[in-house]
Amino acid sequence: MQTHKAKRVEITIENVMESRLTDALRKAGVTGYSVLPVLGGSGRSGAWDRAGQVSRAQGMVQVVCIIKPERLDALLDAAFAVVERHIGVVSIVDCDVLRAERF
Amino acid sequence: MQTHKAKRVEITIENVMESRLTDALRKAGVTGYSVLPVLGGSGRSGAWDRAGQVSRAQGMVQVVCIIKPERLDALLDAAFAVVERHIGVVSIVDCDVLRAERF
Amino acid sequence: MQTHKAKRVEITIENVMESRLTDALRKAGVTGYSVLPVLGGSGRSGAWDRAGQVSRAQGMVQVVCIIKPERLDALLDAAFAVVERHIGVVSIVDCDVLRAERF
Amino acid sequence: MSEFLSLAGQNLLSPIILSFVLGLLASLARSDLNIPEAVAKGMSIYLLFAIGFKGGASVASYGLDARLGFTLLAGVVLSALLPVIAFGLLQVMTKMSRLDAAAVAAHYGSISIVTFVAATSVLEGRGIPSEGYMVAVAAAMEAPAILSALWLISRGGGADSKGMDSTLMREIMLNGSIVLLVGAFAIGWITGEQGLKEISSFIVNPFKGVLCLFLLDMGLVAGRGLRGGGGILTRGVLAFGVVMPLVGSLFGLGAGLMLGLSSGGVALMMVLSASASYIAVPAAMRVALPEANPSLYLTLSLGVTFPFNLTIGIPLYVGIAMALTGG
Amino acid sequence: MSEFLSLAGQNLLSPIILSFVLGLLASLARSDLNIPEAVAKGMSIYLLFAIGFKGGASVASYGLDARLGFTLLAGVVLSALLPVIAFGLLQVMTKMSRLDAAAVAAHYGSISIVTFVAATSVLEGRGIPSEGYMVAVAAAMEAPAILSALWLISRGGGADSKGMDSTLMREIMLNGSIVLLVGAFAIGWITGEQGLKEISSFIVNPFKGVLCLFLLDMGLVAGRGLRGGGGILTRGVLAFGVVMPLVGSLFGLGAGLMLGLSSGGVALMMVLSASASYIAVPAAMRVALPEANPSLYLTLSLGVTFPFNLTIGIPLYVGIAMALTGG
Amino acid sequence: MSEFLSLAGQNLLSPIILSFVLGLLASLARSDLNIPEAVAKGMSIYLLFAIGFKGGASVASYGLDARLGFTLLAGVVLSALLPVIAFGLLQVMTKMSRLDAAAVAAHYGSISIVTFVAATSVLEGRGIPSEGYMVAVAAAMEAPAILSALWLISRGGGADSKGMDSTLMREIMLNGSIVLLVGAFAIGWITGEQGLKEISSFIVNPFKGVLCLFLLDMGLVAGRGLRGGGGILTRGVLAFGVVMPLVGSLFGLGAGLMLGLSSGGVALMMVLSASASYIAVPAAMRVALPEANPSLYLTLSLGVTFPFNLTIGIPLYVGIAMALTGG
Ligand SMILES: Nc1ncnc2c1ncn2[C@@H]1O[C@H](COP(=O)(O)O)[C@@H](O)[C@H]1O
Ligand SMILES: Nc1ncnc2c1ncn2[C@@H]1O[C@H](COP(=O)(O)O)[C@@H](O)[C@H]1O
Ligand SMILES: Nc1ncnc2c1ncn2[C@@H]1O[C@H](COP(=O)(O)O)[C@@H](O)[C@H]1O
Ligand code: NA
Ligand code: NA
Ligand code: NA
Repeated sequence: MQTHKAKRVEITIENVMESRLTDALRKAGVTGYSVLPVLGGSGRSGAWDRAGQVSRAQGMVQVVCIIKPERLDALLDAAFAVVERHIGVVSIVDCDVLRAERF
Repeated sequence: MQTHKAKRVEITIENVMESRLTDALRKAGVTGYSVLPVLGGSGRSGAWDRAGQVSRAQGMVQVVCIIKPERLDALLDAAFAVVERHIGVVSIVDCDVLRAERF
Repeated sequence: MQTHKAKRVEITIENVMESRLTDALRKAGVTGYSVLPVLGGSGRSGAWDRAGQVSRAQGMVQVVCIIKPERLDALLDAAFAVVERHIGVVSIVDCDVLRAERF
Repeated sequence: MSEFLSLAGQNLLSPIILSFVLGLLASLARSDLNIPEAVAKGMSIYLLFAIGFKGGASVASYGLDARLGFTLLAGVVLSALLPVIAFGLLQVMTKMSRLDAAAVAAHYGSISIVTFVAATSVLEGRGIPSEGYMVAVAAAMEAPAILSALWLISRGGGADSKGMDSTLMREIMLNGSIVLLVGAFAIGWITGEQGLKEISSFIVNPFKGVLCLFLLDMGLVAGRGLRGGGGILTRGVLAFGVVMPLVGSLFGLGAGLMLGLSSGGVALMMVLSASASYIAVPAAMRVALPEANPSLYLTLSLGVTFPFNLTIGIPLYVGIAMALTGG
Repeated sequence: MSEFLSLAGQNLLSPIILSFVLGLLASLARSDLNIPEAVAKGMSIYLLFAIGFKGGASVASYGLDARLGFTLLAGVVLSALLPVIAFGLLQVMTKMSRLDAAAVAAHYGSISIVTFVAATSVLEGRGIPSEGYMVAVAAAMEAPAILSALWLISRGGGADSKGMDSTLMREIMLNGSIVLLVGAFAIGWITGEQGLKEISSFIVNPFKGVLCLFLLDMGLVAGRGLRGGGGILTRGVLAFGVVMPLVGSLFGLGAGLMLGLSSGGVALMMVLSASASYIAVPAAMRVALPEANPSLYLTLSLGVTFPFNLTIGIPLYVGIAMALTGG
Repeated sequence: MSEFLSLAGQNLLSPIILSFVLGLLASLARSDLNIPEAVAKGMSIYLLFAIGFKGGASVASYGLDARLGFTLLAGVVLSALLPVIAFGLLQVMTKMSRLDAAAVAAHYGSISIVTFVAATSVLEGRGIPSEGYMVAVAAAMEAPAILSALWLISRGGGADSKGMDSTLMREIMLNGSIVLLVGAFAIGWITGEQGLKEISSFIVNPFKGVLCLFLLDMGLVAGRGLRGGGGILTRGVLAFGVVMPLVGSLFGLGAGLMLGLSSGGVALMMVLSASASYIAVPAAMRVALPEANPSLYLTLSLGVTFPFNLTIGIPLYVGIAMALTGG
């Protein structure tokens, strides 16, 4: 089956920043993304888990974007501007996709 | 630690198609997969989020299959037949796995 | 944008083993991880889904760790010791990360 | 007329409608107020169980009307017929593609159980009795519309439709809300007054309050739909969303009168015919007609017809039914 | 006998049992009806809190029986003893491996709190009083069976078992349902009649209705288990799932009579001994005996013994307890 | 004094407080007891809806006090003023950075609606009436404190703060709990006594029971916070968490007396001023002051001040209000 090279970017970020991130992505020309829930985790700012939340102040989500390789830099610039001062993680993986016209 | 080459295929697809996809995968000889929830996203057919659902008509899930490289084509054919006319995204990543006998 | 090589390890494991795994990871010097929910799946031990759970005995989660390549072996040893006798899947992907000082 | 106006006014200022309006305004103003999916689903399970059970218990108390069979049949026929009429109207009133028109039409043949529940609650508030088996009629009306719409498409050259397969058929006939409604109806029927007494402080007393919170959520969802899909509503499409329930209600009225139902029963038959599905049918359409535009049918059904029925439709249908049956 | 039959019939046609049957049928027919995990968990928290609180409040009202200590002790002994008997029966009646047999045995020493709750509700419906502290006995019987089963395995060469470590021990002793049950019992005891009055329209009135919806979910889950794991049920295994609760109930009967409990208390002691865990024990088994087959013990406990106790067991145990205590 | 002690004792032994204590103990003992996020959110929606509705209905019954406007204004002023005082106290009592101090200060100007709800329930239990519009005052006090804290930071050189943008402003003013509280208040006001009657078996009767389960969850969360963030609590920080609510309550007392509120109204004004936010403000702080340490303000607000107010604060404030108003 015909596949095409692409990049898969996964950004783990606080709930409260989600809409700010996706707005920035959209402005940077990202045409698609999915948001996955995160139940808990641990990092430099300590451990947390969703069961411990009364407020939505602490939860995180994972935003996944699959994009054409040539758009990676624009995306990373946009993402970095949002996550810069916040906790969170950005990782990039090489992938192949079906139906490249969608990206 | 001994690792083995494999492929990690992630298929983001509508809720209503989940069982059709996993049935097709099983028929294509895929021995294992996991299903992850998706909270929301955006694509050519617009933006959506789970909080906006009264019906299960719009939600999506992500089906993840780790398989031996030689089985990739059979899997993609099966997956493509299901997603073809539907919204959704298929991506493939090279990975290494422990315990190769499981795949 | 400046990126750095890293490894992304995803461990799908039973709920009941989650804290045992993350304890082991922390002892192995892993400084960060995220936990994602899994809704269902299928493998050698049959199919399951979250809707079918009265008890938490069967559910699974996916623990994701992004680490420096040189720490991979320590992580895999630790993870393997926990998952060894349990059902579950471990996969490793090469990735690039922003803000390498965090890993 | 003045009676209708007073009923309409009273209806508009009930906690139920105001909760819906609150949700609508909150989401139009882009507040982050939202009800977790699991809680909304839990409330809908509660409402289906309660309304089904009460219907069954009422049949157990008042005995089975010989009309039940005919009423069920009338429901099935209406559900199959109304999509054809909706399809015709859509082709006249809008520029929708045949595919989109068929998908929308399916929704209007089927029913919205929350609209039905809200109508029951209005009837109860006014002390108007109705046939307990109307909930069974509601269940019977969920599915036929889907088959009817798929037939409309296949008639015009099946290339568009993935058609109906046995898996989809089972999914439609055994979808959760049908099974729960019919099952609870059966339980209510079997256990009767005694059963109702045992659990009435769960399914009767707090019912209206739960309905308020559920409608708050419906308002939130409808508002989000309008915000996202509002652009899709051309004047013709919008007009359809208001005209079709009125047309449907007339068919319901005709059926109800011919069957000789009580005033309440006629009103409910009108409500069922006037209401549009937003659960079972959208899901079926995603499988069977994946190329049809979901924001079209969801926005119409949830964002236009549902609020119309809730605010203006229900008091209107009840008023007409009362007037024509002398109830 | 005829009294038992009437009681059994009445029980079978109660909303509670019928809700369970509805869930069972829906999932056997592969309907997509399902109750969100969070809602099911919410209902189980409600039930545990309510039953614990009411037990405590009743102890506050009627005073503490000198028998409490002995009854708790009897519960612990039964919980530790029954796995040994179950293990023996399994080796005679089935071809299970020692490992699987031990894992299954652990479930039958421990208890199912929903079975207990359903029994309480039957007793209440018939106006039969019981000792309020029986909920504390239920809590005490959750854990010992696990230790007993692990001992059975380690005796036969510990290679199979990961054994018990302190983390697992804490997880078992402080598992959520034990803590909530005992905690609510304590709150009910401390706040007594006054506390109960304050919150009775939450924990007393709607109780039975919530139980219906919860059992609907149990039916759905049991049905899914049978669909997936039904193949595992050989004739011997199936027979064990019915015989073991009867055997257990006899031990409970003996203990209850020796302790001189009330008729209701004896019946509950029988129910506790007859019921099999499906929450605490499966989780512990996944950690301690990961190689044991979970679909074996879950299918048996949830798909066979639970429905058996719910439908036939409870009226039988109540009938016997009444007959033998002259209650 | 002895009256206060008896009130305090009575309060400490109520099901509400004991449920909180149960949650706290369970999580300190690392039990896995937990209430699903969706269920907790559902309960908080229920509580906000109910308390808002009842407040509005009470305004509809007893008429609008001319004082409403002034009381709202006083609430806004207190919310803006208290962070400045808290900031000063923090700089004297602790070694916190200016950034952390401002973030903490914002929490203490804003309010905790659960503390308010618990206080209402104590007042009701003792038959002390209060102004229905106090829930509107609660809503008005949520946001100003945030602006005040951001001003404190920007004054000291804005580099630390991302400041306030229009998105954040909208998020704060239209956050779900404000919208729901105010909306339900409006619905209660519009539908009045009749509306309340229709849904009182949902929002009045089970209210206290739901509050128990909600506080159980708050106890679990507070306990987890203390386990994780307890190390952060130096003696000075801990002292602030107890002193600040007392200071706040005095300002509330002054305002309440000046406004001439009823005894119950004065007590609620004290409670609002004494309580610290744990929902709206933490979320705003994560956006506006991302470098401030969240475990500091969450641990203080939820782990120290909330339990303090719940157990000691509320009876104290009620006692003082009663004494000084001769209520
Ligand atoms: N190395 C990592 N791998 C995966 N997730 C991480 C990693 N580091 C941090 N995270 C996630 O990001 C959150 C915040 O991390 P931090 O900014 O380091 O406190 C953590 O709670 C995790 O959920
Ligand atoms: N480039 C992408 N990266 C990640 N997820 C995507 C992407 N494009 C689409 N999706 C997901 O697939 C759904 C449907 O996409 P579409 O078919 O483009 O409307 C979206 O709502 C997203 O959840
Ligand atoms: N090849 C695979 N790809 C993705 N997930 C898998 C795979 N195999 C197993 N899993 C997940 O791991 C669980 C247990 O697998 P198993 O140990 O094979 O029964 C399954 O239910 C899936 O959720
Ligand atoms: Na209709
Ligand atoms: Na037992
Ligand atoms: Na305050």
